[in-house]
Amino acid sequence: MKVELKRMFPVSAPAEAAWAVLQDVVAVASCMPGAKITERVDDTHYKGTVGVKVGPASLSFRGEIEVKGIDAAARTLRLSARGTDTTGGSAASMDLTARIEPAGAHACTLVGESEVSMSGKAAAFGSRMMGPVADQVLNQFAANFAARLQATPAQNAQARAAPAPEAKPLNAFGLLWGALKAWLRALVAKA
Amino acid sequence: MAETAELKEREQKLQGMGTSLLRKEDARFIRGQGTYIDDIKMPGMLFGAIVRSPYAHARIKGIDKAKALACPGVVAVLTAADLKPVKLDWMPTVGGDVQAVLAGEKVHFQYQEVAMVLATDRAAAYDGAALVEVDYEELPAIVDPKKALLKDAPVLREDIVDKKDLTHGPRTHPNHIFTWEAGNKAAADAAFKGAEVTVREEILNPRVHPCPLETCGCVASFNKATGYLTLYVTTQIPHLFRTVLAMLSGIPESKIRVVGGDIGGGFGNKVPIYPGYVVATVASIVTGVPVKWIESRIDNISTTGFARDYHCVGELAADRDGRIKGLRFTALADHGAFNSHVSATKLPAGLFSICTGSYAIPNTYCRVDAVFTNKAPGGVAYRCSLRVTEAIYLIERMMDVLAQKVGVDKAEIRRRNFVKAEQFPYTTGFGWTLDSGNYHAALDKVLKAVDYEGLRREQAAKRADPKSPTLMGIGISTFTEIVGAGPTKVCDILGVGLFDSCEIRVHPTGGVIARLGTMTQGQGHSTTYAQIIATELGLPASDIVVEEGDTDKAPYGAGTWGSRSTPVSGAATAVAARKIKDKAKKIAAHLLEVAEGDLEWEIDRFKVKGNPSQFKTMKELCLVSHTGNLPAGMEQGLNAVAYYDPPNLTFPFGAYLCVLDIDKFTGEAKVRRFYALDDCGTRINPMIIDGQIHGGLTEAFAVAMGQQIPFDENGNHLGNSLMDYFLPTAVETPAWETDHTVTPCPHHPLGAKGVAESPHVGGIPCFSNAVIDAFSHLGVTHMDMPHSAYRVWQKCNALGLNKR
Amino acid sequence: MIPREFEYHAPRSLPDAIGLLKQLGEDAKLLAGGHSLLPMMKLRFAQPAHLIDLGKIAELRGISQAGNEIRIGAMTTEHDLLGSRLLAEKAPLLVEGAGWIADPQVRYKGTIGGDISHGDPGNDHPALMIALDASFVLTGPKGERVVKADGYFLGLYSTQLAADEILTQIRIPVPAAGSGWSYQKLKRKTGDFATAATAVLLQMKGRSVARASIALTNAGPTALRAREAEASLAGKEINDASLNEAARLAMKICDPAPDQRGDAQYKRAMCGEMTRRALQAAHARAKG
Amino acid sequence: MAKTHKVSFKLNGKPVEAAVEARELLIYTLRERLGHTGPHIGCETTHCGACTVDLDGMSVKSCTVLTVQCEGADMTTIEGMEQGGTLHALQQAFHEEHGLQCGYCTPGMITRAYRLLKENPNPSEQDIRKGIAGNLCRCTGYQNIVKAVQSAAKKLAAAR
Repeated sequence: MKVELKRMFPVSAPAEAAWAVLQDVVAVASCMPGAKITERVDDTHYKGTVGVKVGPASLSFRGEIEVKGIDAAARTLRLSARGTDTTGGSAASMDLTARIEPAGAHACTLVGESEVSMSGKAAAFGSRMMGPVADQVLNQFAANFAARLQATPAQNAQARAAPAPEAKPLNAFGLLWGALKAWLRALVAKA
Repeated sequence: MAETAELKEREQKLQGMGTSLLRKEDARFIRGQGTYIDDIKMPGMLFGAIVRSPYAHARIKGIDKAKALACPGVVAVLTAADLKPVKLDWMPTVGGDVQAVLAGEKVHFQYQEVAMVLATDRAAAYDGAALVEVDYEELPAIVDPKKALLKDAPVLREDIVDKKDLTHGPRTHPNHIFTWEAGNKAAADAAFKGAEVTVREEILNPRVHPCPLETCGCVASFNKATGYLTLYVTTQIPHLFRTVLAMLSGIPESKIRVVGGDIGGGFGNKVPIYPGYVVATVASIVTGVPVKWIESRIDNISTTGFARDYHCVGELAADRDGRIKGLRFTALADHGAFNSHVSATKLPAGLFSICTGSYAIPNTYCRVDAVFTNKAPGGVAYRCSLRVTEAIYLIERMMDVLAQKVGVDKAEIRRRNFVKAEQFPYTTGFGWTLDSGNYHAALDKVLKAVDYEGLRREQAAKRADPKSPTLMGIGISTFTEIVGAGPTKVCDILGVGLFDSCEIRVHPTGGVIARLGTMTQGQGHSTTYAQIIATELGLPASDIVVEEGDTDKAPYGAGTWGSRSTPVSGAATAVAARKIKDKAKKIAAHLLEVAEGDLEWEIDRFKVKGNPSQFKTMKELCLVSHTGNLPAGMEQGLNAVAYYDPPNLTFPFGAYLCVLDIDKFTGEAKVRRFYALDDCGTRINPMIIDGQIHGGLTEAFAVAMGQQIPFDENGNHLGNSLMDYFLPTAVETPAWETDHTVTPCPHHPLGAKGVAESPHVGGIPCFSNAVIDAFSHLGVTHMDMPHSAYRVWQKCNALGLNKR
Repeated sequence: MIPREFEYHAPRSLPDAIGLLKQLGEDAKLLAGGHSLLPMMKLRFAQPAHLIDLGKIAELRGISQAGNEIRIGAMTTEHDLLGSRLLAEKAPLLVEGAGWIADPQVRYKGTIGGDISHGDPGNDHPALMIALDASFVLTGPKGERVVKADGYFLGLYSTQLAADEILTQIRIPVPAAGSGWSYQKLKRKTGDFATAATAVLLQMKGRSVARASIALTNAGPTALRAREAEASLAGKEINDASLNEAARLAMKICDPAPDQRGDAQYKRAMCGEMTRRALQAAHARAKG
Repeated sequence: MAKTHKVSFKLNGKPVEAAVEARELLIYTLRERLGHTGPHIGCETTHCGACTVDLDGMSVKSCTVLTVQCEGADMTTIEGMEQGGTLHALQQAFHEEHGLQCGYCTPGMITRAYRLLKENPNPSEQDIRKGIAGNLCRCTGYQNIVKAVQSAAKKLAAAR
């Protein structure tokens, strides 16, 4: 059960600035939809959680986030996350490639490519959701990234936690942050 | 006249063989008073929920029970590590392999059992199961059996990588299980070399599931004080189950009681011994309290008792008139992750060599190669005998392919190749001796009943009309089944022969209790067996009680599968009854003071030849047998037990015809008419036989038109709930027309053969042949099942039939 | 399979329900008929912390006519729709559509509001609502707002309904007298979602089409309105040529997700076929 | 232990009460708390209909109803079909027409047919097939079930 997607997002900042942020792995990892880094294993390996939510359906995955590579020349970052969901019935992996392409002096384009694949119950029942999920993953990543880029260091934390700006096409974002918050609360409840 | 009327009345009172006696078992079911496994509730009972793998192939790096154990209500979490000390993390299979009870190092198929969470109630067990954290490292999966034997294919079974032989001959590849052959290859090859006509077709029998409405489950109850284990379980084979459990656990077989209770349908799904049963049993032994495990529907379709997955190649050699000169059938069998395929020890590919069907075919050869893949194990016979559906589907499809090639009508090609009535008993090229049959008569009766010529004329007219929105297909299937396993010389499981048994006790007032080694799952055994005894002993069926399924009560038997109940246990019942009758006759002779030879049997009594006023009714003899007034030296009582080892299997047959109309624009196929003529020899209860045929045809319809367990390239199940898996409702199910001929079985004491599986085995090719026949004028020779609207539309689209 | 634990709330009035929804926020899910939500909860795909059962709010149930508008309470069941004389007379398309939903047991519990709010493109009401030019009354803390069905559905499980709102009523303008109607649904078996389905409402003027409404089920992330197909029929007679063109234009907007029902090509083709058949059936019923 | 709700309703004419978690499905309350094991469980996706009961005049799948939703309800299960020692016409007809084999779907099937005949006392074969389409049977192929419902309908009509 695989879905591949490619999307471009205009970013109102110079390519260099964007690339600078893109190399801040922890920050970028936290731009992964509903992702949260819970433990740093080494420079390129992190343990964390990823929440995906589509309408009434929500899955929270527990697993590893790996930085597959940083290519300064091509201003490209490759991340992957994989794990099993917190009810054990499903598993998912998500590969995400983010590239910065200059678009004039003060703007650039964030090119995102994602491949989401599901195993287990989610594959049997969630096939219809795969497209939308991959779609949301990218939109969410872009929105978080933009928010992260605009935010001053002081605002970072807040920027990361706050829902992305209201606008129709961004409708799905709220759901994703909802999922992450719900999941964190669930985590607390379990402990 | 008055006399014959009196005889009739006496006979009717018995409600014996040949009457449509209403079922004795209905009384509890229509009141909701059946006792199925999940209805059982015992004090202190724990509920077990199984943790399953989301991956089809992965290494288990670790299992963390902590969160689960902290969950309210959770009592324990069992993993392979817990079963290892008692050597129960693996169990032997009937196929000569071993199967993981709980996965230890690796999972080999999606939804494989990894752990069982035991809790005080169902909800808590599921909560706990969700909290068991398993750390997996995903591995590449093999889904396509054709790729299993490639040089660079990943090795699935590291645990047996050094095993050169899994009891069925040498293995040629780590993913290879066995290669089995039958017939004469040289002769077959020669026949093909010299043949005027040859045909070849690749034909798939896709992976399906019997999917009885009740899923599998058990309640295991181990009494620590007495060391006595009672297992209430959804099984079609209680006695064999007990034997296997004794072998596995080391508990003396005398201290194990297996109880089948009421079974909500089996269709083969409830023959194997599944990990869930074993873990629940271990759990009860460990905890000392009863443990219940009930499978969900998704688990059922995903992990227990799949069927088929035979990737076949059929080849026929014939002369230009379509008379077959040679047959070569091969199959690549996808056995999944472990070889726990249900089969008799000497028959690794079951009865696949029945694949000559109803035809007199010289120079025959068949071969089956079995391989491992990352799919669920436990291949069962889905409403058929071992691999018979696969075999008959292949020959019945190939007959149509041949007919098209030589340009002979599809009914005619069968007539030309049938074994003729006068040839019986007929021994096939593979060595099976077909007991009796009259294939020509059966087919001709069907063709006449449906006006076959008229149907072909209508079809021709439709084909000539380009504006016709539908395609008309006519399917024929003239199958021969092989049921009633089986003669112990051919058939055993784990060394136990497949005989069966019946014990009859007659009470002083004429009441009878009969106990058998079979296990009804809806076939109406309590009624059918009672009718046999009623006719044999002249005592009313209403006073005859039948018991099965409790190993402490019933004599040993191999259970109910492969339509073996009537052929084997029905025979045992007749033999046991006749022992009693012989003794009764001696008593009657003694009372009437005549020689046994002077007595003749009449419905319910022995009477003195030529002196009808002199007689003793069976009812009278029942009482006398419990007195002292008996022939010198005779013991009291009228009891007998019989163990019946059939001299041969039985070979029911039939002729089916299906007419359907295909919507060119949606691909939907609507069955217009289905006419099923069955010959199962002597008919014991016509009402029950018809019911079995309705059900079998409906399951055949489901398999042919919609059932399949689909996977993606990673071994993910894509259709394992009742949303996707096709169980037809009353709306989709066609109306069935049934008919019969009677050709008694010469070697069965009652002349009966067994019937429940014929409609499934014979029905599937009939639907397929009808669908493909609809396209045959366009050069189409084969389309694989299931013939869903989607797949049929793809054919219409490829042929440009749906252009507007 | 058993849902994860949750808190159950059964408000007796709409204001109470809205208050609860506001108070509990994203952790709460509304329970209508429950035949989409509860199965998801049993499989633990959905794990809400709170369920707000709308079943005890009488005012949300019922079918009535107000002026030239039919008003249906959101908690009205499919079974109620099937038994409604008013609908049979004024909006038979809705009755025909409801008859295609799931199976008898599900229709006793399943509600029109739940079916719409779920935002599942496989559900049948969204397309029926678009074809009937329906509007939805969404009630929240700030009061009511009325939105058109056409445009209400944003994506898979995503609609204009805000987190603190409840769909309370469906309003359907009474179709012009003599309108023809049809809902054609192709499915694998009873109880299945549509492989493809088309809802059509058709007004004829003499032999030519005065107005055609065409909406598609399960043909994309949401129910789709086949605008170009509708336009192509305006003023035309219903014949092979116009049907072919309408079907072609309907197929053009399809973006179906492949699944066990078929690949995108098949589903698209079936959308065309269902559109053609719905138009033919509606035409046969239309008077004008 | 999670919060439990006290729920009371009428079951086959008798008042009953059960203390259940909010998440408890009606089928489990009936089977495991109230000893009514007639309704069965055949799936978890609301397809098979084996769990069908009659709830306030509706045929419902009790695996998809929360017990807490049933406060004050009036419920009939297969166990309530027999009246004063006399089988319901449907029970009798299922027996006489051989409308059952393994018996697992039978309670749900009869309970569903009960409501069907109340709403449509004189159904055609198609009415019956559509009317029981929410109940799966793996044994009978439905043919004798349809016959049974037809014959019960006749008997009930004659009795009116």
